[in-house]
Amino acid sequence: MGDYMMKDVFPILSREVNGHRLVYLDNAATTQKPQVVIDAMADFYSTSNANVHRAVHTLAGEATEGYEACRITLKSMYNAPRAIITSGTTEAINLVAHAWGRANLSKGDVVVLTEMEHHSDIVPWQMLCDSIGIELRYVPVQDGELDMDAFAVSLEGASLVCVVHTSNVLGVRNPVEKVISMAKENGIRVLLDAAQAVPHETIDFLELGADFMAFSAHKMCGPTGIGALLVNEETFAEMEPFMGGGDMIETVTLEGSTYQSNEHRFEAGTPRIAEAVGWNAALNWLGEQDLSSHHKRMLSAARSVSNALKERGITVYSRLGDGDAAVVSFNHPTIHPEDFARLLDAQGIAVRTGHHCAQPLMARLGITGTIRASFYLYNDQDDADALIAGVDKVLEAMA
Amino acid sequence: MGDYMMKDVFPILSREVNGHRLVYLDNAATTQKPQVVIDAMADFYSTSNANVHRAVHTLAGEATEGYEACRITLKSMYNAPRAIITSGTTEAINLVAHAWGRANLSKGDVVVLTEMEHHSDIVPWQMLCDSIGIELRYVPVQDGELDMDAFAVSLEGASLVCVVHTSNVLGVRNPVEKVISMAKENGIRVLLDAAQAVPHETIDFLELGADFMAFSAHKMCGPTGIGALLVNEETFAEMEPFMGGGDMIETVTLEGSTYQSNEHRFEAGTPRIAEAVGWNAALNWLGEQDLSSHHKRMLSAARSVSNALKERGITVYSRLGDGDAAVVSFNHPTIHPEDFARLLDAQGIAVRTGHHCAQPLMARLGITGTIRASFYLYNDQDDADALIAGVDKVLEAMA
Amino acid sequence: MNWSPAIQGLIEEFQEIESKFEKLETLMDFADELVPLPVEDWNESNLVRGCQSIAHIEVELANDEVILKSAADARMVEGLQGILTIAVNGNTPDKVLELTPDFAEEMGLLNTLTPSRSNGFRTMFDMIQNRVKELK
Amino acid sequence: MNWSPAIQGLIEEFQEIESKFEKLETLMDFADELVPLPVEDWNESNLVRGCQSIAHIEVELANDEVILKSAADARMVEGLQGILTIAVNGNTPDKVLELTPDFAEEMGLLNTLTPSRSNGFRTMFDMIQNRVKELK
Ligand SMILES: Cc1ncc(COP(=O)(O)O)c(C=O)c1O
Ligand SMILES: Cc1ncc(COP(=O)(O)O)c(C=O)c1O
Repeated sequence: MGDYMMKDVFPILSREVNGHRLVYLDNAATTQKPQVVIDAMADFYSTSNANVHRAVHTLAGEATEGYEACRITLKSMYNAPRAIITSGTTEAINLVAHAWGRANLSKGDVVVLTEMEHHSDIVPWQMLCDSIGIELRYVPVQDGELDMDAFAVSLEGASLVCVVHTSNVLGVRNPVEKVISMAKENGIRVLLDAAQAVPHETIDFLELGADFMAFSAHKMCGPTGIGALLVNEETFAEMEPFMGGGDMIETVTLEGSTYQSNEHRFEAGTPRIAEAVGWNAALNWLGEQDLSSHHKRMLSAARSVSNALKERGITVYSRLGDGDAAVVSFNHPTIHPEDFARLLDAQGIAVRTGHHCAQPLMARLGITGTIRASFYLYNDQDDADALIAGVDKVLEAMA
Repeated sequence: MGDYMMKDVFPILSREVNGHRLVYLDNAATTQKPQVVIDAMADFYSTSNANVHRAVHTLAGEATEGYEACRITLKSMYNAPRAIITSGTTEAINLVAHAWGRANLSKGDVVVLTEMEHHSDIVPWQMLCDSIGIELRYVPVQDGELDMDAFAVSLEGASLVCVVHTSNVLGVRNPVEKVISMAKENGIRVLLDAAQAVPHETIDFLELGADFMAFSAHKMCGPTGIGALLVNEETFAEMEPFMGGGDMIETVTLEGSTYQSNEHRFEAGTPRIAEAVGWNAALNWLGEQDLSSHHKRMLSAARSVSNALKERGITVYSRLGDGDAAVVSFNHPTIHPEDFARLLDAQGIAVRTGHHCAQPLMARLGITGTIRASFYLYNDQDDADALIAGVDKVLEAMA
Repeated sequence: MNWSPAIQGLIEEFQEIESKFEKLETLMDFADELVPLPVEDWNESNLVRGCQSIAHIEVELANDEVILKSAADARMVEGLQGILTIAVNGNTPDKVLELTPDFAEEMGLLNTLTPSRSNGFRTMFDMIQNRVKELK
Repeated sequence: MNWSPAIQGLIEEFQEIESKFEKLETLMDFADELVPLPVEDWNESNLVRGCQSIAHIEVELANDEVILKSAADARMVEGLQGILTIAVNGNTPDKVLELTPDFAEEMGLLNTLTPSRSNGFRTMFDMIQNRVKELK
């Protein structure tokens, strides 16, 4: 599929921003949606909308099938025994902290995190620490990479390792295969934050061997408000219900309740029905793309940006290795990131600034924030060139 | 607005089901969406989609405004100091149990519930009971109404009263004004489950005087996957963060985190952005409707159904008083509810069967389920007549 | 697959019906075909799980012939049981084990039922084959 | 509202600019107009809260004239401070209290900034008026 065709598939990319064609390079925050996804949701609301489960009428049957089809796709696409539908990565990780953590960890038990984690994979563990007194160990980051020696040491007596597959700040793909095998050798459970991974590669969950894997639909062409937690059977059996109500029960009496035994056990209340329909469309659409050839193109575009920035005396924090995501995090020595980004926006170029919900990593890098340009499969060299030209215009204006 | 025009506004109502015009009477489970709501979401994804907050570029600014506009509408429409956006009623009540309950209740503290509660307002409290040993007291239901004498007795030493404003099974509107004033006289906090109330009446939250009010968008013409918890300032100040990650923090260090002080404190992770845009459109659309005249029409249609059913020897559990919702719960002495509902579905008529997530109420009524026909503002006497004719056809077939 | 004449007859009978209402009426007519399982024989092990209504099925072998006995509180579930009875009763265990539940698909029966009900059909079908395997 | 000639000048200057890029450039030019607040005077009480960049403002009164001193790490915030300086400095406390932040709206300035930045402008504006009230 040529790049021009790709731009036709995403209606927002035809939009003008401040009189310029939109150059959307904020994909690590959220991606745009292809027309098929937008249509799938609109069609659902226009033809099949109903509440799911325990349903006898036709619409309810269609809605239930639409909702469960998303789970079926998730399971088969990622080879996962269990797929719990959540509102996103953040809720998925909080679910692990509550449903697995509270049931299986107690005072003094060790959870290993890394300095590269997104806040969503730090704060739930800090909260659990405050509440039941687990111990948190952070694997340091050296030169933008996990310190694997320190990681090995941190495993001593640990119960759970939580690691980000691909960094949302640097694009670095961590050596997750190694991380998981080292943890597994020590009988330690592993949670993978795959929010930035699944948009770029299709992961075989069982083969990779993690116990939990969390990600969000909105970062992979799907709608907001939905995500998933993949779990293997053994670990699934160790989880206790988290939120209560709605379809997660089997029976409720005044004396107490019993719960469903499948994924519904963790999906309290009316689920994200239209969102599941939209996400399923996105997953199917992504499944038809050649992600690895897109990845090569994105990476080459990102590298051209990185090189151009460096030539202009700008600090680039991303290494952009072959397996890394096409994310370019940078800072100018004197221009404030917000000024920089706002002047890019005035040229129709959308990038993000700030700590990217990774303040510990910022602290390690000795900065408070970066400007981040992140590419996705509709971005091409034209976008990279537009960014470079935009940067030049900013540098000129600020000279 | 004439009823015919109303049917034009909701695209799904033009659909055929099993060769018949769709007669959708499963509104207590979820309502249909007007075209403006479907369009608002599709437009958002086609023109303004981006992640919110801490954003510098134009799309992110538009997305942030779209998301926050929903909160502004909620606050002004319901006169609420605080509106936390959740994934629905169920998550809102779980949020109260965790964010307020764990911080303010301890072993032996009493939470008063009623036998009329939806599972979503029972199970979270049973879980809290298991976890920290609070005591639960259930106010009994007599002849389909709350036993107010028992309620008065139950208040003794209680910390929190949780009550459903309008029953999803019976349509009964509880005397919430009285419930709240009695609780308040005793210095007790009140949580109102308004999931079935806000679709039918606009509630002045501050004037009513509850501390918490929970409801879902999907039951009031809005999208799935979003809902709200309204809170007054005093009680809001007593809440501790529940889920961690994303925008709910102010600072994160390896040693610990500080949290935002406004509603974002309770909205971890990328929020339900498109859903908020859709819900805002639904709230604005609902704001233009004359809810009380719709309510009168629905109630009159529901009463005609109720009378017809009774004439045919069918038991009706709903009383359909002037303030009640237009919900007709019934059972035939010999025909199984599922057979009944499936034969109605074969005629294009959508009703729900089962315990309606209210097993304790079923137990009190001495049954395991009902057939429930629930009306909403696009339903009219034609729909009621279609249901009565459908019932007659079922009775004939099963004779 | 080559269906037995009994099953082939079922498929043809259902395929002819266009209206869903009549399909369901016909389904309920088959309730008369089941061999009743008396209430006193209902137990946990013959309870059909995952079904929203109460249903029980029991399988016996007599003279190398399978006998399905069943009961349910909903007429349409009894109808499904009646159809299973026709498909199964009087056949040898081997014949029953060769059967696939696809015939219900061909009848156009499962898509007239909601997922939970059609799952119920599959659950009953699987229970029968498992029971037959045990008894063989 | 009838704006002072200084503010009226600002409004006209900005209204003329069509391109957003140039608007922002002009905004940054106004950074030169601020009266600097030396780093040693930065403290918690003059910190502008809710702003994503670091910003401080301090108000003094001399001869019944308001003097705004300010500092920020981002050039556009300095530009906002420069504009506030033009709007405020040299005026009497009463004149400053009469002012509304609508002039920034009329300049078409706030909608070129993101919500957080335009909130920053309002926060600074409110801080100035509150400080003036205290000093009066
Ligand atoms: C009275 C009542 N409370 C709570 C709920 C739960 O709402 P949701 O499933 O949207 O979380 C419902 C809807 O099923 C309800 O009717
Ligand atoms: C690596 C990583 N983890 C977690 C998250 C949180 O995802 P969400 O906000 O969708 O819950 C993000 C996205 O911001 C991310 O990039």
